[in-house]
Amino acid sequence: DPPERTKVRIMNSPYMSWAVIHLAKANGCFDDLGIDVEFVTMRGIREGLPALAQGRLDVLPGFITPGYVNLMQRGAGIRIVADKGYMEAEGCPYRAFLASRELVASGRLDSFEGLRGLRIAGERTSTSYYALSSLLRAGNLTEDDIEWIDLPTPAKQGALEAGAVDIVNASEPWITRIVQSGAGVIWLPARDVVPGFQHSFLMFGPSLLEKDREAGMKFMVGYLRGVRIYNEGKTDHNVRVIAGETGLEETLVRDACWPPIRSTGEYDTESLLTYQSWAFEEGLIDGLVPVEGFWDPAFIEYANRVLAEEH
Amino acid sequence: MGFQCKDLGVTYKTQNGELEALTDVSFSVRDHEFVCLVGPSGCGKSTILKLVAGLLEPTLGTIAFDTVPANGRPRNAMVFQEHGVFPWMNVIDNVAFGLEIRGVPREERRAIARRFIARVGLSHFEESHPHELSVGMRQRVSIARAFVNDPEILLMDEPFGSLDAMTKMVMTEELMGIWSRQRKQVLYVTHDIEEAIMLGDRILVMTGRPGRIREEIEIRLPRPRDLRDRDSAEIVKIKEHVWEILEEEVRSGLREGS
Amino acid sequence: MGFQCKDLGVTYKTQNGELEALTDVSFSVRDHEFVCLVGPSGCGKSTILKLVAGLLEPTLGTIAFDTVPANGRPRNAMVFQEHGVFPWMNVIDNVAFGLEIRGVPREERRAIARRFIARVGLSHFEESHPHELSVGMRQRVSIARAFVNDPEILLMDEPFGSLDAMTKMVMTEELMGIWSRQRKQVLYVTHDIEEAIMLGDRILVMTGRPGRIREEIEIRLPRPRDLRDRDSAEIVKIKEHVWEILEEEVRSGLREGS
Amino acid sequence: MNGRKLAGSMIPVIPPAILIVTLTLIETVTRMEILPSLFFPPPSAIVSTLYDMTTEGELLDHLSATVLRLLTGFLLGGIPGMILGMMMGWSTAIRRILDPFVAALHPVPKISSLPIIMIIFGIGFVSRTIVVAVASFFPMLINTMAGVRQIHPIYFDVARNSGASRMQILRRVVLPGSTPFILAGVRLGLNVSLSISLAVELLLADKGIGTLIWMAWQTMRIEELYAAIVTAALVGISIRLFVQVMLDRCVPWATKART
Amino acid sequence: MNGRKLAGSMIPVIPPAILIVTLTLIETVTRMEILPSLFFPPPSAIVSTLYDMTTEGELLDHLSATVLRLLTGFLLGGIPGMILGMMMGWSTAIRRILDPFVAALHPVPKISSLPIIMIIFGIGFVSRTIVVAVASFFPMLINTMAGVRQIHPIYFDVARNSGASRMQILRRVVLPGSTPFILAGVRLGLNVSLSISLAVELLLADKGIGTLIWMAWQTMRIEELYAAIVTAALVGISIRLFVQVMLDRCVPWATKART
Ligand SMILES: Nc1ncnc2c1ncn2[C@@H]1O[C@H](COP(=O)(O)OP(=O)(O)OP(=O)(O)O)[C@@H](O)[C@H]1O
Ligand SMILES: Nc1ncnc2c1ncn2[C@@H]1O[C@H](COP(=O)(O)OP(=O)(O)OP(=O)(O)O)[C@@H](O)[C@H]1O
Ligand SMILES: [Mg+2]
Ligand SMILES: [Mg+2]
Repeated sequence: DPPERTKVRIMNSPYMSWAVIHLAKANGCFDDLGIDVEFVTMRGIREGLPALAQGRLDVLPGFITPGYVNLMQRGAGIRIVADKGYMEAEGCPYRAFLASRELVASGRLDSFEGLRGLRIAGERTSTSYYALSSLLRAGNLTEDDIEWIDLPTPAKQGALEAGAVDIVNASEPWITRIVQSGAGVIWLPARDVVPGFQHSFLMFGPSLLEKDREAGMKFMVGYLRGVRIYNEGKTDHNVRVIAGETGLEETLVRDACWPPIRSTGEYDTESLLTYQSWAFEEGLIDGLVPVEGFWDPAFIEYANRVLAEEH
Repeated sequence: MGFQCKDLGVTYKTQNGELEALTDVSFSVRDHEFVCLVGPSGCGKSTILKLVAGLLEPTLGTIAFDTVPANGRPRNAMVFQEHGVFPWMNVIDNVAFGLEIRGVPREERRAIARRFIARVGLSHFEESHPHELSVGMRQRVSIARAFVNDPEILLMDEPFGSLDAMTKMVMTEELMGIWSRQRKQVLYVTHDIEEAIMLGDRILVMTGRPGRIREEIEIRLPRPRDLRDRDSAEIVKIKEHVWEILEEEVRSGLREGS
Repeated sequence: MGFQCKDLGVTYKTQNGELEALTDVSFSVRDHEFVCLVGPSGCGKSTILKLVAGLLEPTLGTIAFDTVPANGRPRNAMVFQEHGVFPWMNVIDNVAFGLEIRGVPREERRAIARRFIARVGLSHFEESHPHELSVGMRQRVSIARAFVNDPEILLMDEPFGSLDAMTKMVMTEELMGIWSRQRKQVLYVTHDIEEAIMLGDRILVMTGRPGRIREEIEIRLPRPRDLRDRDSAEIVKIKEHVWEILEEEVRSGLREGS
Repeated sequence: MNGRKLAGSMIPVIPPAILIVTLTLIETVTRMEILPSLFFPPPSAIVSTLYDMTTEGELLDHLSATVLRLLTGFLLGGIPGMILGMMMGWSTAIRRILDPFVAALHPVPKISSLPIIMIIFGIGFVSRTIVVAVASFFPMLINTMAGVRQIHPIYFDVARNSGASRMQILRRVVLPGSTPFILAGVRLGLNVSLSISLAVELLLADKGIGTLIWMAWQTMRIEELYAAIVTAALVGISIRLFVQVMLDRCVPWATKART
Repeated sequence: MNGRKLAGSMIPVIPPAILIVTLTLIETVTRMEILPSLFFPPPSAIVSTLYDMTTEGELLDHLSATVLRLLTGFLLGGIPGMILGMMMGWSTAIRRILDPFVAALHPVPKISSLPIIMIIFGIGFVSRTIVVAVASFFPMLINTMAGVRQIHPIYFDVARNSGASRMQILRRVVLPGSTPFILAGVRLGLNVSLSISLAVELLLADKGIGTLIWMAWQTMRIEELYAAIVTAALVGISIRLFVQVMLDRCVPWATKART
């Protein structure tokens, strides 16, 4: 008798940072656990957060935004349950500041003073903005000293090429694309500004946190299996799956930086506390959420036990 | 079976203030009576017809009808001075409109409409739309539509004004036939004094604006009347009388600029 | 200074195929001549006027004018059967429209318009919009507009059809005054045979559809003419003749359904 | 045939001629790489991409998803809009009561209120359709209302004089009398519905021309991007042809002359 | 005063009454937490947020940025749309030539072509304004065109008979004759411009109601989100009042009766 199957609705986006989920699903990591993953395609977590809080989505792979903090601050039943990407001190940069080769070569960017008056493009989404803000703080500058330009990602490359902006903040695969097109070079990886930053994670909503924790546990087992496959690196198989799910060329996927994910799913809570104090000073959040208010380790603990037994 | 208008007054609100169109209008139309309404241009004839038709609320006064119309049959049908032929319907649908409203089945109402269309001489144009007709042809559509409705009261606002003399005569004969066969009241606006005398049991002559009934003239000529009698002393007398009233009203209107 | 129409033919394209409205229409209007056009409803009178006005291209035939209009002055002005008073302009702007087009300064054109508005008895309504006027009042606006334009050729399509007998007489006097003072050609559509005889130098009597000129009748009565003369043998003869033609045309039209 | 008629008979060939000239011009300019070829592929490349996408069947899938969304949304929004527009155009009382609400709701940004709609109606088909429906509701309502208000009052008088009920007046006077403006509303509404369908697909669908556009952006396949946009344009041309046919069939009287 | 007139005089108070009743209802429901208060704040909380935002001056800043963008875009798009619409409504030849292009361009999704527009026109004011202008161009064009086509041909005849030049016909017949539909287009166009302004601000502005909405989403400050949307609704009501005043002033003849 096959076990009763549980449906888990998970927000899907064809971004590189969804790679783990795509790999896990493609490799059937959930199948023998009785979990059926249903993808709900959306563009960003802005749309997904309320759905998660209302129990219309069960799992939201996401990145940190002030809205997430504010929602938990107000008692929404959502928690971070696993790592999905952080900024490693060494290795390739998943997010970076890029500038034209000439600007970097000129040496102007070697001192913070050189930033004054430059046009810097990014999105006021937290990570991009957090990196910039941290950069400026490190140099005792404020946002008034530069010109911040909000740009949709696809326009960044053209803007840099046309000289409409001086510096852009981008993530993969845009970094590789910009570099390969010759429009710009990496000037400063974001990890140098916000080292170790936990930019990406997996969230559960009330349906898995409260109603059906067991399903959450099982899902996590599948997820961590996916992480292990991901950590095998740029194997042909992995490249093909990710390229297939995101629609990117395989060469681009292969050339791009894959951010590291801890195979235990362990999450650096310290990083989020630092982020919160920054966001609070910026007036983006209404209060600080303590660790137990945003992080629920029970799921990875269970999954790690199961996976340890398997081996 | 007639109706009585009592102390009717109408004041239009316009951009340049109020305009008193009618004042103290009282008259009645008796059962099976043919009443003509003549008066200077702009004196309120069309306004009176709209009041009787219930399309306009009088500012003052009341209208009382002797009977409630039998089921289905409309109390009145109006031939509008501006024809009001629906541009989005072809001729036959325009003429059959009243029957459609009363729920007469399609084939039946088209058959009836066809009969009346033939009588106004438009059989070739049953399927035409109004913009393909001449002005007089549109007026005939509007006449046929009113006849088809077969009301108790026929309200006709210069119904034959856009027709040539001969077609007008044919239509007049048609009207007199319908009126004498079926008991109807007719309130008939015309600019043609001779026509009023030939058709009416009574003529109401109006003053200039604000319109009042200045005089009621009973026409006691035997029917059927003949246009060629028009030089009889009686007719000439009435004609000259109406003419004098009109002249006085129009001249004084023109003097004061309306 | 007149104009000649030669072998004019008009065929309208309609939803139900082609409709021949005019065929073989030839006539000319001489300098300072007053020509009346009578014919059964729907025979193509308005169509002829539109051809002369250049608002419609004939399917066949040509129209030749003897002169080119002097600068500014329009060749023709038309009183449309449907009035065509602009709903978005008040009375004075409607009447002054032709002058505005010719670039006459505002105050000057308003002064001229005001004079003509007074003559058609609408001084109280200078600032009113057309929807606040009765049908006859709108027709007078349209008449004043044409008079103001002071053209070489006046084209009038039943210009006084919506006016009471007395107002009509006043307007007719006005027209005759203008026509006799200023050398103009007038082409005048009317349904009233007596009116045609009283006004015209010539009457063109048309057949039913497709319209042709069936007969041209010269009226050799001295001017000014008097309506009260209408029982003179000459007039009666013409009247009866026209009447007979019309009767024949209309009866045959009615028989075959228009 | 005189010169004017000859010129008139040339009209149908002018738009294609303009199109061909423009495309040739762009082709030349892009081939000469005057514009950055990364963002400005030559039209021939776009056409061939379009051809490939069609033969692979993918395009038709996306197209039919979008058209379905568009039509469902339009019917759900446009028809209520038309009915309400007729009521509001006809009755001053209804207009005065409802117009403030219409005015307040109309500018509420459709796409940016999608999150709220998702909060209220969930993340499924319903929310997506509601956004598209709302978008076509307003052009239909406002145009129908204006259309009804321009019907000459005499036609209402004639209908009332024939004893027509409110329903009959609606069907036989209000509806046909405002058809030209309803059709202008249909054209606007369908186009807005299309735009919003695309935007919704961009945000959260997994199928449709909008998804195609977004995927093309995301993967920087510029030919596909243009091919998707050309497909949207073709839908727009179909909408216009449809409205044109309706105009010719339903209101020959209005485009020629009116009594 | 009879019953009917009395009822008529009540009309102006009905919309506020409906509003008050609805708000009271929502207030009760949300206070009773029948709906999750996280996403459904009571109206009173929204009003007080609105008040705070206004007194802090922040709201007015954003509002004026949006209104400026909206008006600039509308003028740049709506007026050409109106002029082209007049030409296309008037001349069958021009309509036949241009309409296919209008039909093809209309559905091209405004917002998702923003990146292309930014590539062509840069990232500044111009790109943002073009998107808004294009959005208001089409409703104005299509409504004006429909408006011109419904003008009874006799008025063109009268004008030509008076010797009017094309320019004079345009000014004295085409323009006034289509005003009711131009104004319906203005209403639609202004609202679309507003929606698109907000969407553009959502994407890339640093000021405006759209930015406010976006920031509120980003930070999940739901009261601010609703407050921003209410502000957009108020702009919509102002648009309607403006169009109403224009209607009453410019076309008293059209709303009452026509010759
Ligand atoms: N809707 C309206 N708004 C304002 N005033 C109006 C309106 N309808 C008619 N009037 C005015 O009321 C008066 C009477 O108009 P009505 O149409 O009844 O005259 P009438 O006797 O039928 O004239 P005619 O013989 O010219 O048709 C006129 O002075 C006219 O200006
Ligand atoms: N726009 C049109 N399209 C199609 N047919 C038309 C059009 N205008 C007129 N006709 C037809 O042409 C014929 C002549 O019309 P016209 O208006 O010239 O007649 P008329 O002599 O002025 O009639 P009336 O005395 O009734 O005004 C009619 O049979 C009419 O049906
Ligand atoms: Mg009247
Ligand atoms: Mg005629």
